[in-house]
Amino acid sequence: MLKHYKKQSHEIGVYLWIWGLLFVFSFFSYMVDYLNFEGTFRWTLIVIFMLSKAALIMAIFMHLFWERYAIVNVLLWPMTLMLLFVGIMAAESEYTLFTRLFYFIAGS
Amino acid sequence: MPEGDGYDYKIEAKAYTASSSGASVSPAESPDQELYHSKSWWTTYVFSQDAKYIGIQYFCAATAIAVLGLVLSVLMRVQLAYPGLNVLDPSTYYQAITMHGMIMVIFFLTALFLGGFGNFLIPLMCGARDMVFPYVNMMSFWIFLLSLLVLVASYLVPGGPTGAGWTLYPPQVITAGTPGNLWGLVLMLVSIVLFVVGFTMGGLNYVITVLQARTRGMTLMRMPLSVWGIFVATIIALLAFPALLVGGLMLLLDTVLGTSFYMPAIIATSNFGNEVSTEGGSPLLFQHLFWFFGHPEVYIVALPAFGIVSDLISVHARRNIFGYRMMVWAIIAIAALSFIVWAHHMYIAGFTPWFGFFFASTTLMIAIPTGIKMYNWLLTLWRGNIRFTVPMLFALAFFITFLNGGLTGMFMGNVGTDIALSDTYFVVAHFHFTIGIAPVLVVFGAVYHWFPLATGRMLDEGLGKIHFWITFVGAYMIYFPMHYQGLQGVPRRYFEMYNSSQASSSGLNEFITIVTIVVALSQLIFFYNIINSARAGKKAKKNPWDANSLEWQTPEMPPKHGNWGRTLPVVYRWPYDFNVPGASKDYIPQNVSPSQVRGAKAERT
Amino acid sequence: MNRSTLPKGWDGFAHDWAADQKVFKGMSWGKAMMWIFLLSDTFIFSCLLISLLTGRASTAVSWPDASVVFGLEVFGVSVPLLLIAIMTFVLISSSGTMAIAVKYGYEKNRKLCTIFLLLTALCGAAFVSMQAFEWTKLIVHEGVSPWGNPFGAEQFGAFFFMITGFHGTHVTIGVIFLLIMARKVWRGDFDSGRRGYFTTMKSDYLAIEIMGLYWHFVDLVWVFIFAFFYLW
Amino acid sequence: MNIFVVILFLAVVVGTVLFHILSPWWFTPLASNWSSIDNAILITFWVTGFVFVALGLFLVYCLWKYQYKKNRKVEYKPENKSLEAILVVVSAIGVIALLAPGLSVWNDYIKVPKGAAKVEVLSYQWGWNFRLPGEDGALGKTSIHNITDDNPYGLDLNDPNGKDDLLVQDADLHLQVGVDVEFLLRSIDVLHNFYVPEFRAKMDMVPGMITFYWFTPTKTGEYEILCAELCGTGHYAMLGTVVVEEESDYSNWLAQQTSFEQILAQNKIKNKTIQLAEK
Repeated sequence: MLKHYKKQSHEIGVYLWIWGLLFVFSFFSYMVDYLNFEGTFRWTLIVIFMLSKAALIMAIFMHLFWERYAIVNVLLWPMTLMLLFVGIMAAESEYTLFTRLFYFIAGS
Repeated sequence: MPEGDGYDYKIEAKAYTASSSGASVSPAESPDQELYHSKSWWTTYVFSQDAKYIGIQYFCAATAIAVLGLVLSVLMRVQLAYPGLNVLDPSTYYQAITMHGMIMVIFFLTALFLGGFGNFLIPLMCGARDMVFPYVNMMSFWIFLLSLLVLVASYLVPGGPTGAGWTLYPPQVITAGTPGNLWGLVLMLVSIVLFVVGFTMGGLNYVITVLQARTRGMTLMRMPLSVWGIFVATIIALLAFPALLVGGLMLLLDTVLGTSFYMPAIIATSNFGNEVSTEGGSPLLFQHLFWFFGHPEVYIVALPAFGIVSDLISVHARRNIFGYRMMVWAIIAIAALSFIVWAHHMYIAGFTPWFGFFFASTTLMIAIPTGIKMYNWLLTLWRGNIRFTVPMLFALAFFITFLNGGLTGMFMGNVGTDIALSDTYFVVAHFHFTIGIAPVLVVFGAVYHWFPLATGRMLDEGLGKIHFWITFVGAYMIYFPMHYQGLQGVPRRYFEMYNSSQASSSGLNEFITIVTIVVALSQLIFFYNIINSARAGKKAKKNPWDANSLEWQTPEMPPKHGNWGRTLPVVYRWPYDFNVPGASKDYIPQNVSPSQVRGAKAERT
Repeated sequence: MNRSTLPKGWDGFAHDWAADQKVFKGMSWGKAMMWIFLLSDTFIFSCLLISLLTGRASTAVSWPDASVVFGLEVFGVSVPLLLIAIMTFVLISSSGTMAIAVKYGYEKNRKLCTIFLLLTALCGAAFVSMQAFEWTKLIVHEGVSPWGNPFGAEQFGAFFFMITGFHGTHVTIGVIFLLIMARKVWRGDFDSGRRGYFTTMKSDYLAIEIMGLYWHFVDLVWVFIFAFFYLW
Repeated sequence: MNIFVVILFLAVVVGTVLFHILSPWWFTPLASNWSSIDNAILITFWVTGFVFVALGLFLVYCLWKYQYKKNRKVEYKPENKSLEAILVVVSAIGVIALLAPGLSVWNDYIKVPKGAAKVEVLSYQWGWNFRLPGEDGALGKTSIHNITDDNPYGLDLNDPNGKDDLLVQDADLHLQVGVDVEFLLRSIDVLHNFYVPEFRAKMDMVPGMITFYWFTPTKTGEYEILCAELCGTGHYAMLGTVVVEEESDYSNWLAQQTSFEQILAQNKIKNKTIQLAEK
């Protein structure tokens, strides 16, 4: 058990570094809004910063980087189901909106 | 019938020493589990932290609520066949279908298989002393019980329970044309939320016990298929219930706060008696969330049944389960596929047209792993030595029922054929065969099989056979003809059985009702058998069915708190070593080391 | 079990799943349970965000501009999303202090562990207070309610209150448990193995790590809410 | 005793097949172009029926042949990879055989033929109304917020397409035999489903959006419209009729229908009379 503790314990510097990086990424994503980027460019930036932050938190703060593949795979694969759900619902809402705009007076 | 207890639990101690000298069994990775030993009657029998007791508590509570579900179904059938008796009016009829569906699918079968059998079997079959967090496990049951009380309470509030069908589709569920659209609905949703919370507490226990608390030598590929079924079903549940929780939460807000998550602008009266003033919501969102939960839910009920029936067939046919690896992979494949097929419940719900191709293809793919399971059960029977015990009879009945129900699934899952058949009695027949009758038959088989382990006494075999004949034949006669009503186009959820010059099923309709009453009454035999045998049944000897899996190898029967006495068992083989060439008995329990059965040429251990 | 002798990478993956006793080698029951719970909870938040996506993309009514609605006036200058930005930084800081608290938990450093747990709880409480302020401002001053708002689609308010409310509940529960943990650490429960009140099981420093997972998860969810609700 | 069990399972398998063959309960006579749906169902019956009989009879054979005997030699064979592979492949072929007709039906189902006549079905708790496009062949846009006593369908007063729309405020629709019809399904309150068993086709109507399907009525006669999606306590009574008739009868019926413009004019007169009376 003691060995386990030692292995999971890292220099405090690692956490401070990541802390700093998270601040930077948050600042960037805030700037995306502040500078009023629009369209695909805005979306690419938002998603990139979001995923980088998520990856840093999971990998370093939650120690997934040091965990064995057995748990890492269990945690990440189910997310593909959610991605599929997102895709389906994106198509579905687009279709719903289409019928609304096509058949109804817009705005109702 | 089996004779003599061939294997002594004391062997375990020897095996322990044998293994510590040899290198075949790895050393224990975690210290022995510390348990809370009860000090009073209350903590022993009521607020018990022993998974076996919790399992039995789950079983009793779920069965009790199922009796309500059964009574409701009889009332509905009587109303359909004999409308002149006026046992129900449209409101109470729709409330009955709603409560019947919700109770049977979630509060009965899900709770029974995962909470009941999961708690009872997982620690015993994995060689654990208990679930990993017994206190949380206990809380799980009490929250479940609370959710049942809330559900039943909806019969006492103004307006009665909700009558929107168990699918609870908005906007209907909220508007004034539906009974119980305020209090009944709120209580239903609260009850569901409580159920999900309680289930999550239990479900985490089942999963972690299987993953992290198996005994030495118990690899995943040496687990009985019952554990596999329950384990995978629990994982599905942990990932599917969130969708129901979120869907239910938003419905709750739509109901009490008047939000527009699912509510477009409509012309209707709301549950508070004023005009509905909502705007822009999408009813389809609820349907997607509901079925993202709802389809996996089908397998939450079916997979434990698959697992348990595999064990019943193998033990009572005295033959190893055929294609164990394939059986495991089939369970996993079904579980994974179950998450990408949900919209096949919505073929005619007005979704994006191309979804039909995608969801029909994924849906029919499920037929392949399911087919594998059917073949392998047959191939297990083939060249076996079949004992026609009561558990075996129920397992066989499950096979034929599920075969039929699974094949009618090919009509429902395929988009082109579903157009004509959905929302007719064909659907009613199909899902009652697959997640109604078939799992319940497995429950009966499992009760007859494991009753000795829980009570130390055998259930009466004669009564069991009478119960089997009436239940199986009756249930088959109830639901099989319904398919043909569906072909005629008779819609489901009609307060009056639809009849026209083109489609008339009078006669058949009354017949189904009469059989329903007989089958419902015959369950009294089962309850009588349980109560009577628990008190005064024949004493069971240890391992009465000559089974291999660990639950029968405990030092005492019924097993005490902590299950295994001083030392945990060590596992050397899979649980299906029946009739191994060269062995002296026709079965070799999992905790018998190779050195104790030197002659046995086991292929797969 | 000595983890260093186990095979690593994909070999380790195959080895662990084929092994007996434990799939997650060297992982305590509690930690494994927290991970699986978080997986389930991820599905809850994903479903919430997917509902937001559907609700927003399928309504024909225009969606309010988040950066205006959540803007603050500072010295007469209106700054978009100012409060949200501060909240984000506070929550990230709490994640940083939590990570350090977990580190001192590993090292069984009673004093520093307590201090950082308390710092984390403080940040969490600050976050919830700011959220309460934001809610009040929206409800009282801007007239945003779950069933309507002056800016556009009704679903805006509904999703806002539901998603941030659900997340805020998580944070609040986290703060309560952080305080309980801090007290336990300070009292030395984890060093003496004192038994818990409800479960009567021995306390262990592993609890700090489990608490940490939960807290980082709450932060993780905020990252997604920030991107999808406020920046979209 | 065991033999009774074997007979029971044999009886179940044989009885199932006999019931299927002898059943007097069957499809209603088809009255639309969707024979492909019936055919897909029949193909599925053949394939699944074959599987059911094959597996069922094999089960009965096993039960009869391998009843418990004390010294029976039991095969010990954990798996047989080639046999399992063959079974997987055979099942996959069966699945494809079933999937193909189903998908092809759906492909037709969602592709409305060009020039199909449009009919809007307007459903409410618990009844049916219809709207036909009039001479211009186009339906006017609507909004639920426009619905009033004077404008029961909520038509857009500024949309020229809506002026000549024929409003059938009655659960009685007539269709011309042999003409493709596209149904645009609309609900003003809760989910409903426009279903006529003889046409086979059905689709939910979802408030807040428009769903659709199409068919060609092929047989004259009077058919019953059913609601096939639970919509409240009156669900079972939400019936209507659709009459399929020859061109001449159809045009007679069409001539009796009133257009939106006429209704507006009538309402104007009516409202004026009311106002005068009130004065």
